[in-house]
Amino acid sequence: MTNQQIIQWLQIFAAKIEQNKEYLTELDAAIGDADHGINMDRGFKKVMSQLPSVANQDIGNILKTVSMTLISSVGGASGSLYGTLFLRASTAVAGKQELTEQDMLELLQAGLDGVLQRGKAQLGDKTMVDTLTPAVTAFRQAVDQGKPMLSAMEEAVVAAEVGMKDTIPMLAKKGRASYLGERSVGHQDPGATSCYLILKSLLEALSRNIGSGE
Amino acid sequence: MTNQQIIQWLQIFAAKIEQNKEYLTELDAAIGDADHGINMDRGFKKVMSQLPSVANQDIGNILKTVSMTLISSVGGASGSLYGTLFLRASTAVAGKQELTEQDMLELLQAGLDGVLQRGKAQLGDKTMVDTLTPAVTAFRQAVDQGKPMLSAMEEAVVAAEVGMKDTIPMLAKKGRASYLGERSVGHQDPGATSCYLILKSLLEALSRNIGSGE
Amino acid sequence: MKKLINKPEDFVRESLEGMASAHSDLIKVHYDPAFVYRADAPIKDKVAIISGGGSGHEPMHAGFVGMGMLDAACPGEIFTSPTPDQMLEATKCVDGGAGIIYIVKNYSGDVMNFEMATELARSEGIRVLNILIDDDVAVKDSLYTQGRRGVGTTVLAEKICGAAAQQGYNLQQVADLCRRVNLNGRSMGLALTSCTVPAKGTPTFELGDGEIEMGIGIHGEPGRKRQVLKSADEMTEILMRSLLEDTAYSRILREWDEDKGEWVDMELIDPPLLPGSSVLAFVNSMGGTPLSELYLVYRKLAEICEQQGLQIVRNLIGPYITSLDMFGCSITLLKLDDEMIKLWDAPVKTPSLRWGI
Amino acid sequence: MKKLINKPEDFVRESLEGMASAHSDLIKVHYDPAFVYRADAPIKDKVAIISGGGSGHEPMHAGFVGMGMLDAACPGEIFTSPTPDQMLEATKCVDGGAGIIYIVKNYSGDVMNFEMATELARSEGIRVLNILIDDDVAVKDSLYTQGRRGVGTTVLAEKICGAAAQQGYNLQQVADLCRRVNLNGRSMGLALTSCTVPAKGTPTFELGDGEIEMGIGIHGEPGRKRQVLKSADEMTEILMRSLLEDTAYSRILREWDEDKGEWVDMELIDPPLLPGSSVLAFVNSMGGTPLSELYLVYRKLAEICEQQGLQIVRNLIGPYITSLDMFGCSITLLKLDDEMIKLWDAPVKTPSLRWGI
Ligand SMILES: Nc1ncnc2c1ncn2[C@@H]1O[C@H](COP(=O)(O)OP(=O)(O)O)[C@@H](O)[C@H]1O
Ligand SMILES: Nc1ncnc2c1ncn2[C@@H]1O[C@H](COP(=O)(O)OP(=O)(O)O)[C@@H](O)[C@H]1O
Ligand SMILES: [Mg+2]
Ligand SMILES: [Mg+2]
Ligand SMILES: [Mg+2]
Ligand SMILES: [Mg+2]
Repeated sequence: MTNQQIIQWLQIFAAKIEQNKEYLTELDAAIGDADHGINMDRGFKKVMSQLPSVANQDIGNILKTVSMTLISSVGGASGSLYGTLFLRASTAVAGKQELTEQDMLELLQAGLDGVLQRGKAQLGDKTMVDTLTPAVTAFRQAVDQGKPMLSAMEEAVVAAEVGMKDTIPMLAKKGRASYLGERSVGHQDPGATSCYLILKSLLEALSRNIGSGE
Repeated sequence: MTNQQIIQWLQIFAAKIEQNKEYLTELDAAIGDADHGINMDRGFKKVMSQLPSVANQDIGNILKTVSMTLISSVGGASGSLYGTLFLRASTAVAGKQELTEQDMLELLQAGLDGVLQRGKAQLGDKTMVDTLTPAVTAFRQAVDQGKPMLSAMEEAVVAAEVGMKDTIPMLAKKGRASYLGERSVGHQDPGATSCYLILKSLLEALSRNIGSGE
Repeated sequence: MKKLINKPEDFVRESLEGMASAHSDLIKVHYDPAFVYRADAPIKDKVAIISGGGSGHEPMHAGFVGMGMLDAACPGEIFTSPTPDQMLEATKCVDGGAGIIYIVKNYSGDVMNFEMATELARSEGIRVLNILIDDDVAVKDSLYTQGRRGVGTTVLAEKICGAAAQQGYNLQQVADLCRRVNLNGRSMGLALTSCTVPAKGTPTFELGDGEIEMGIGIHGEPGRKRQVLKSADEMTEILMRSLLEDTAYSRILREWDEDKGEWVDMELIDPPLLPGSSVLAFVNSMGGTPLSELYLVYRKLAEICEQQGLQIVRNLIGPYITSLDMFGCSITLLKLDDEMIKLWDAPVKTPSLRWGI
Repeated sequence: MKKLINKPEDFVRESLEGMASAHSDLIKVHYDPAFVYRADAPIKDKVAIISGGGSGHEPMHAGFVGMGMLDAACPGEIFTSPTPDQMLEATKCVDGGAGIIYIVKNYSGDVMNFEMATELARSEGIRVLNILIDDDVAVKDSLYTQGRRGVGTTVLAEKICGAAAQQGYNLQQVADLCRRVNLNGRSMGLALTSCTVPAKGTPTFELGDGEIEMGIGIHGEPGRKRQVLKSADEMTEILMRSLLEDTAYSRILREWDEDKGEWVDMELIDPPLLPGSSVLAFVNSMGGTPLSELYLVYRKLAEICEQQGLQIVRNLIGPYITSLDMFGCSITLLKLDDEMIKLWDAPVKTPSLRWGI
């Protein structure tokens, strides 16, 4: 995956967030404070305005810029979590202009580890972790089986979608939804949803460039 | 008119006010502060509770008690105006056990004078004065023509009703409705309405006892 | 109606009971008739200041009873002026022998009931003067009508006159000052929603989603006209324009003449608000509008004052003279002189206004 | 949505501009990143107190910046915790060399962002401790969950710790005190209506005419359960029962360990609220509920405290920690010791809390 594809990934995600701003906010209204879509959209609009200045830098630097922008413009739980995710991811691929399957695995794993460390959520707590964890696991298995980036990512996204939907029956233990107790059951977690969208965008960025690739 | 009829008058009026509490309040909501029915009902409920203790006293004393009760329990514009009306009325018939047509005329005139002095409203200002003034004029004319109490009061009530309805197209110059300017036009004045009801009750008290009278 | 109340008819009394229990160091409450008074009243040889009016404007007036402001407040039923017996009892309770000022908002109910109280107190030999507040520029005509209403300037007059009385001004001096505050104060308000009177249970009026009432009083009554809700900046501009375009307003107010021993009509004219003046800017919430929005209004107001050459030297921002739960705001501009500034800054210690002590 | 705003995305900044212009004697505002700080900061050798959180809770926190309370406040977007760069800049701005306390409400967003700020400030050699407030008894379970939210006690902790810092307490002393205030404070709130976030434009949830949300936080999120709106007395009883029945609550909170130079988990347990205790009773409006209704709640609360042998020695009544325009209220009971009382009474001079000076 090239740094231009990384840029495309971020652009696709920013567009998806804009489209789904209200949807994410409604999800958050049900079990949170009705701002997740607004937060993410504010952050990724900012990211879009920052991207041109780093578009030609290495992938580590691009992701670091994303991280810093999110940290200083999103706020809330998602700001620190996505900020940390990109920060760790950027460190994992520091200096690279292109990513192999193994690099991508390290990027994803480092991002997930960052989220876990910052947020202390466990699988089943009804958070973005429930999307991210199965996705990283699926990606790792596919890569271990020698599958190429695109199909590994396809499997990751399938797992992510299952993980996202699995949050519906969960009782929240972390984040604002946890204050609702039993009433959090029956609603899909907004962060798990945006997290699915970010992986889906990654997949789209990869497949869109399949022709122009090597 | 006997002091027992006076008591009945007040009872009939108190009942009418209770029935029309919401109606008067709605009228006040349109051009005032939505409390005229509530105010009058509070006052006349209090009057009802005071009446037994003065039921056998002379009419002057009964009306004085009504006045004091209204003054200390109604508040607002109507509290001081109706309070003053009954105070002046009570002075006009001080010591009497029964009222002649002439006495009734003096009672009504004194009440009206009190309202005019306290409130400084003129005919056409869209207030209770617009009901009371034509009613007193009609009553005076009838009495001057030698008509008996009941028919004089019938004419007064007819004039009162006309006066009340005449407030609808008026532009208010006194009371809260005056703050509305042009927007006060097209609504019937609440105080003019309660004033019509008090005269109507007086008529009912007189006619109800027509058989038992002399 | 969604309110934290018990029975509507007990609302005013129970709210006073809560106040009494919360602020026993500052105030006491008398219940029948109802009035709130300074815990340390009467204060010998001090002019006493009494105000009152319908309830539903909290913290005004009861929340302003205490050192450096009111000696007593007479709360009526919701939006219904109190009765003369309340004022008379309050008057006797706080009379320190130096006379009493009634600060009265110019509504027919308040005016008439306070006039009756003045007559009653006078007949008992207590020197009472009643000064009317009529600062609401929304009401235009004054001849032969009720004239303007008393709104935001009332709060400022209570603070400033309260400080003067505390500092030993005599009865005529406090009366003169109060009249001066009234003549120099101008207010204008708007409503985004109606309010709901507990005893009625439904909103006094209905407003569409994008509508406001412009030029309202403080009793949930409709305003001068209905218009479209625009941005905070535009709404502020409209309010400010009404205040700034208000030229010398002349009206006849009735006051007690001590020498003649009777009511006399006085013609009073507002001095104009000229560039270069120092003002107190008071941005008031009608109850439901939160502080954050008031600061938006203040921001624009300050910009306009700057353009107009008005210098804001003091301000007050918050819910001080409200209409129950109404959303909306009012702006009051009070032209200040040095004496008023000094009195504004003087210590005050009441349940809802406190500084300097 | 009926609000006095311009563009939703400008709301927080414009509100800060209004504050800056209204209270330039007390506070200054830095815009990018956004924080509000004492006009006289930094104060040499004084521990500085910083708080922050999403906007929409006004006057908290920015309204509490000033002498005897906060040195700085970091406002986020509406209901969105601020970002670490805001806190870092505020920290550098008010650092007087004696260390900094972050008072943080226990929401995942606030906690994580303040933790990041702590790490950043520490890496620049500034001694920062962050103390969490988690006083909301509506949230029951604590193991493996986010635990309780920080609500009303936050205001009280800011006042009391602000006074302590002003009086020269050192960093560890202020931290210990803040922890003690948190452990002794308990809150419970209810909503009669939702609130409307400007950027969203519609109410966060819909409530039927006779319904309330019980056990809410301060972000317009639904509460623990929906129930029937009853009388003010009954609603107060339910809130008070939740507070009084709350037994020793144990949780694990993460704090920075200065000696170890890393985050450590501390187990903290609330001391019980026993009869005979002295308390501060804080009745708070969620924004739209007017003062008169708060006094009804206080009235019943005082009655219950009396029955339970709790002595109310201080109180605070008004809109201090709000959810925009939400109707509703919360009750906080803080068990006081003599030191806390002394610090509560100490002079404070901020835009929205002021006494003694
Ligand atoms: N401790 C945590 N660990 C992992 N994810 C979390 C945690 N807390 C919250 N989240 C995620 O953040 C999402 C909410 O983000 P957002 O609404 O932007 O922030 P806030 O809750 O501060 O308003 C939740 O849906 C959840 O997925
Ligand atoms: N100055 C006045 N002279 C005569 N009647 C008046 C005057 N002011 C008000 N009223 C009458 O009082 C009525 C309103 O009474 P009410 O609603 O009980 O008092 P308030 O206006 O104080 O709420 C008006 O409809 C009008 O008829
Ligand atoms: Mg959220
Ligand atoms: Mg009325
Ligand atoms: Mg009224
Ligand atoms: Mg949020």
